[in-house]
Amino acid sequence: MPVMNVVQAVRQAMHEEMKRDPRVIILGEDIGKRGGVFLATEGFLEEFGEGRVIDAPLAEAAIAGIAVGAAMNGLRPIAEIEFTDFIWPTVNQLVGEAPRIRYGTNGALTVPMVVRAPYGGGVRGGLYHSQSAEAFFAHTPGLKVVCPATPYDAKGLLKAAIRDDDPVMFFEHKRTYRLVRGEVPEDEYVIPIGQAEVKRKGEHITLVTYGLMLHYSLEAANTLAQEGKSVEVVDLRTVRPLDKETILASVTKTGRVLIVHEDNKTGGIGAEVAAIIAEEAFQYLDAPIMRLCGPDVPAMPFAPTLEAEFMPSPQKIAAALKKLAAY
Amino acid sequence: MPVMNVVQAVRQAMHEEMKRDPRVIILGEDIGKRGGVFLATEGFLEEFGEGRVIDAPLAEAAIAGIAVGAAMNGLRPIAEIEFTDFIWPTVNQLVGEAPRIRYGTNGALTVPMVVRAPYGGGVRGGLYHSQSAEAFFAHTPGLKVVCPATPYDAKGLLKAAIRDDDPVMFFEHKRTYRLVRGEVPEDEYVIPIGQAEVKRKGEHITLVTYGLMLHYSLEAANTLAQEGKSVEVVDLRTVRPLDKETILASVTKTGRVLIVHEDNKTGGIGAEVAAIIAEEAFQYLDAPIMRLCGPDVPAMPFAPTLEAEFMPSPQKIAAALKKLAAY
Amino acid sequence: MTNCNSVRGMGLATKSKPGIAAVTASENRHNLLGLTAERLLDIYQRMVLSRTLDQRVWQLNRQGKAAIVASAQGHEAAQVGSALALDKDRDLFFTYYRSMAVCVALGVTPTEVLLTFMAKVGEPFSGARQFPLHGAYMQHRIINVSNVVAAHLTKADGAALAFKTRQEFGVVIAYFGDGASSEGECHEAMNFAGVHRLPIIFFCENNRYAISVPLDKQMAIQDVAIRAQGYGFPGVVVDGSDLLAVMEATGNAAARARAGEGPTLIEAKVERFMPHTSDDDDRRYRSKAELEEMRGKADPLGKLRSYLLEQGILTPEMDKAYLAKALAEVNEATDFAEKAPYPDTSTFYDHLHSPGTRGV
Amino acid sequence: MTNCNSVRGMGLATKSKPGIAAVTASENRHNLLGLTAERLLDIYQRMVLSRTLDQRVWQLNRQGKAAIVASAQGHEAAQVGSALALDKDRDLFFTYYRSMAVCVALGVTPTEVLLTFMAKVGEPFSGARQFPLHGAYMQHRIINVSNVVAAHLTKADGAALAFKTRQEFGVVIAYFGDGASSEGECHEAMNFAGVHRLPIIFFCENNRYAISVPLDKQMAIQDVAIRAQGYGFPGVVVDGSDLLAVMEATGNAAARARAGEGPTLIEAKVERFMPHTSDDDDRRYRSKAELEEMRGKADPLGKLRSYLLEQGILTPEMDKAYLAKALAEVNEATDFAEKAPYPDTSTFYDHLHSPGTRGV
Ligand SMILES: Cc1ncc(C[n+]2csc(CCOP(=O)(O)OP(=O)(O)O)c2C)c(N)n1
Ligand SMILES: Cc1ncc(C[n+]2csc(CCOP(=O)(O)OP(=O)(O)O)c2C)c(N)n1
Ligand SMILES: [Mg+2]
Ligand SMILES: [Mg+2]
Repeated sequence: MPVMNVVQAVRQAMHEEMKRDPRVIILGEDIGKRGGVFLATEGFLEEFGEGRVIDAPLAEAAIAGIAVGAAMNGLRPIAEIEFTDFIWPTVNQLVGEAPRIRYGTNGALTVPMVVRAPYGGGVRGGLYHSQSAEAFFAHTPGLKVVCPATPYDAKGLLKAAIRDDDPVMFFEHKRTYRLVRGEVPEDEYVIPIGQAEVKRKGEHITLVTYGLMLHYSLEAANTLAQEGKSVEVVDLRTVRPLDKETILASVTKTGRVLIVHEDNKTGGIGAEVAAIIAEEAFQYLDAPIMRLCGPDVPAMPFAPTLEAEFMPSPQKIAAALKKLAAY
Repeated sequence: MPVMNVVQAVRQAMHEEMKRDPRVIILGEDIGKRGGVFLATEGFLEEFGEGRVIDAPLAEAAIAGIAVGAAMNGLRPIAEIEFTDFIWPTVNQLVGEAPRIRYGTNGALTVPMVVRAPYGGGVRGGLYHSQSAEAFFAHTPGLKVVCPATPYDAKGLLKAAIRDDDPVMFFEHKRTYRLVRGEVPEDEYVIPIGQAEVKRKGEHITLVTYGLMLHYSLEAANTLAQEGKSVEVVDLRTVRPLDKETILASVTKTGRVLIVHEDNKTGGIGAEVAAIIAEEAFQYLDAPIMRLCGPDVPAMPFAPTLEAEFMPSPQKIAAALKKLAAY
Repeated sequence: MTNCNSVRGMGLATKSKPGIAAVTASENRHNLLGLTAERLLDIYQRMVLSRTLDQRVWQLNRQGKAAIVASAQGHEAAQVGSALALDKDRDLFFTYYRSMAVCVALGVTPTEVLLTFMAKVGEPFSGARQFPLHGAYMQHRIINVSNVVAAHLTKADGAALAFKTRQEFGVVIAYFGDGASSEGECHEAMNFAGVHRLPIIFFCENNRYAISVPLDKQMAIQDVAIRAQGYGFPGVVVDGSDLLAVMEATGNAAARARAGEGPTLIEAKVERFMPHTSDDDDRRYRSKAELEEMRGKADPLGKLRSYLLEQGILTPEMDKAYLAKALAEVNEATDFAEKAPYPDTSTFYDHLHSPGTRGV
Repeated sequence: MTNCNSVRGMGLATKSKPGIAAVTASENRHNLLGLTAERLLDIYQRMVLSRTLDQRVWQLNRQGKAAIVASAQGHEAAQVGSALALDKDRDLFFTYYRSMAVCVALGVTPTEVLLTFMAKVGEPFSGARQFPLHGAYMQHRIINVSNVVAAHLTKADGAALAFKTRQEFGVVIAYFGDGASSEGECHEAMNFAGVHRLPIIFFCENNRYAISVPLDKQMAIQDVAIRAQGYGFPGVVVDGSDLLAVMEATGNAAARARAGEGPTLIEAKVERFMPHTSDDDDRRYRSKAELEEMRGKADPLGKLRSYLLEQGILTPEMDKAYLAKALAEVNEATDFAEKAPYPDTSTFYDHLHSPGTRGV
């Protein structure tokens, strides 16, 4: 099987879908000649032409709103937001409008569109090239929110997102783009939105995570294994809708939960996961539900020392797991 | 003591602060001659003049951004967003910018501003005059988010917000504006941001809530009292920062928790409250942490039948309390 | 073709496109536009119907039967004229909350209109989930998905882009007020439309107020139309109380759009006869004198009526009959709508997601 | 005063304000602006220093010592000229990521600049929490709180409003690129500034690219300045590689603002000599020929040097000495910055909230 990194998998997914379906168009900043700042659309302009690969003016609200309108009128747009830190101007369209259209028109109109946005830190991005935004969108009924961690998942989920008849937010962790490599089958496949995956089986502790933190969590699980504690690592993959069944099945088995994410702790995805468990698997719990998350500061500082202070690491995760195991 | 409703209390707080501090200005749509669509600024234009009471063009991002800039340069602006449903264009300034300025300038600049926004449903507002947005802002480090429920709290907290040196989001439930009346002392007082209040003492169940739902919860607690169950009702008042001490003290005592809010359930304030309890008071819990919240549909429909289906009511709350008591 | 029409203020002289605002009443005006007397009478009746219906919803509101009304009274010529200058079978109409007359012009029936105002079963826009006339009525190609001012303009771009991508010859018209022109998304939408020469008409109904905020607190210019220069397409000012002027301007813009020449910004100067909505009290911010003068001066119905009478197309008797007919229709619709039930709560979770979505 | 200057394209002829772009090289140009030879040499040296420093940060970036660089090379005359036409003690400078030459002009030292690029202790803008030159350096009245394009423009309005409210005579200048002009907030900021006649200068450094997106994909017009007409204040196009032209235009705008006459939009036509940032590869979207031609044609340093030589103000020897001095300063700064430590993690939670805040 071919081995590739996450950004290559993302590119391949879009490429295949654009070839498959002429309704798919892409719009965003620098996606044309430049091929995207991360080269996710390299060569697309030449292959698919200016009509389908649209270098947009620097106006995120418009990128989102135009995608919504095009989706309402029969296209399947992929809107690229250059960095998640610049996604805030789209909130009017992506929280206020798109997710309410199917419901608010009683099904007369649908909004089959995808918003791709590179997010996350550990890349010396400072306060404004490191932010996470998935929790904001995950609070919004009518939206689907995907945060893949591996090339395989990125490709299969992005294809599902493009084929979905609802708006899908697709957050790609920038640090996984080139760092994380993996096998991606040549044969066509699609991964359903809304399914978590147990990335490592275990008995003693359930670790729920997604995105870059999956990789750090797997490392930490290895550390724990050396100490005789087996950690089950659940990769949410989709953070809305959450796959309650998979989460609860694991917790029911282990009775202990650590939730790990890079996004700020308060009101993050971990809060909802914890609340679901505390509501629906209470009787199986042997220990408090723990969260290890990005601290509550406004994204991570630029200086390497301060950035490291922000980022959850395999070491910090392993320490939290040990604490939980010892409870 | 004078008795007044919530919008009168809000008006009085602003009035007193504008008289006290010449740096306080207000800007927003229709706040001038019109006195605001809810009359919260009635008479202000005449009293304080056009320089301090600014009828803004219909542009929420600017209302927010101008307030941020004015705050950075020595004023203490109150920005009014006419309805919370129209707050989304401000997110770039209020999530992306304002909360990061103190931290991102290493304390060189501060942003002492308040954003007031009427929110919530049960007023036949349909999908676009009923929304709640507090959870979005409460996920943002650097912001303070206040949701008062009574005239007394509204006045004391708004005065604190205006005097605060950080950006404060101040959400006023529209249905409480004229419905909820209460005593408001004539003497000056301020309620610190970040303090919850036990609005009713009880032994068996802790009910955590805020906003309009406080009143419905107190009604439901009365119902339960008739059946011999005493419910302690905690009014969060501030949803960021959360008053952990008050929440945990109550839960430690009762061992049972119901969280009630009108906002959509998934990823709402209730998720964070549940997560905190599940992490920090696990050993005191006798039952699953329950949430009764607005359902996960995109705000409430216009038709009265469908609106009622959305809104938590005293009856629905009482039913949930009974279920929890019986666990 | 020059890109700058009807620029007023800014130290430059007022200019009107020949044939539009500059045309004075003459027996040839409608013929010049290719409109027959019959067609004109039909249009007039739609305006009468819209006005009658509009007055009725205010009554229903005052009786507590309609929760809220935003009125098209004073805007009828702008709305009906622009809508009927387009192709109802292939164009798309992005309306806003004040667009009742657009809806009536396009064929939404009085019963349907009143069902939306009463939030009753059979309401064709949103299943009674939204404010009156909000949602989408695709049979009439009307889209009005939210109350958020100006949030439809980028969507209208997107819809126009889809037409262009598929090489269909549909035109999109997006209706909005003077207030909406202050929103950032309005700028972004016009800029993108200019760059991509989208088949779109930005139709601004400038009634000089955003709720209570008067024009001089909204912008430091007289005419929104001047902004079109900053986007590289024509901006046209038209007397929005003059049906024929509006039809000509819109027809020209549509032809331009269909020919691939790109967008037009049409600014129709109109008056808002009623308070902003039934929740508003305009006496707080408009003087009695202003209100009276405005109603007298710029009544689009009165103007068209005079024209039709002058031209001998309409007689006072016909006019009375039209009004009676409209009233009868509206009465019947009222009875029907009053009796209709509210939607059943079983519909509450319908159309939340595409079928097959796992979870919420 | 007319509100519409230097409008080009749109079928209208190019117009320049007398005394600005229209002035040709003559021995009187700087005297006409009230600038002495000494002052001009001082300004020239600041430009030399900025260029030298800019080149150094690229080297440091390529050595892995500076994480990212956005270059002011090509923009120096626009930046230095505009900054020095204002009052550094009472005006406010809202810069953006490309504003290194503004900072140097205002007196930020090479050491301070390099500390920001290396994220070291002593960095005066953000405590090394932000990208280079981001944050605020209030001693020099420089504010650049985020990387979000155009998000500072409404804040600049707010700061200007505060000046106006307190009846101080401060002027705010807000720097931004052609790309930023497409953002909705740019429109909202200009519109509000026009309505309230704020003491503000919108200073657009138009280098024809937003990263890789060329002007014709950003807007259907030639000059951003034309948009000022839609906001009721003057728009001025100026040759941004011509220091004196920039100083005059900015001086005029500042005088206007200080006199309570409101905003001006200045569009400085410049060239971006380097890739967008050190993370960019401009060969992907600009031809070699374009890059070479541009560098030869529009070098602000070269132009000022020629003028000074022509005028006999500068000699080649002096010029060499200036460059050597700049290099020495930059070398010293480099040594210092390289040796400086990274911030201690104990600073991580500082300045999160006002003192006394309960919880987070
Ligand atoms: C984004 C947004 N902000 C505020 C409102 C509240 N509001 C509803 S209509 C209106 C005024 C709109 O004025 P204009 O665009 O001129 O349209 P008109 O009502 O005059 O036809 C306002 C402020 C809203 N619906 N959406
Ligand atoms: C809101 C936002 N969107 C996107 C970006 C990514 N980005 C950084 S600079 C830039 C181009 C800006 O171009 P321009 O305004 O012309 O300034 P220039 O770099 O040419 O000086 C883009 C798209 C950003 N920083 N902020
Ligand atoms: Mg209006
Ligand atoms: Mg540029």
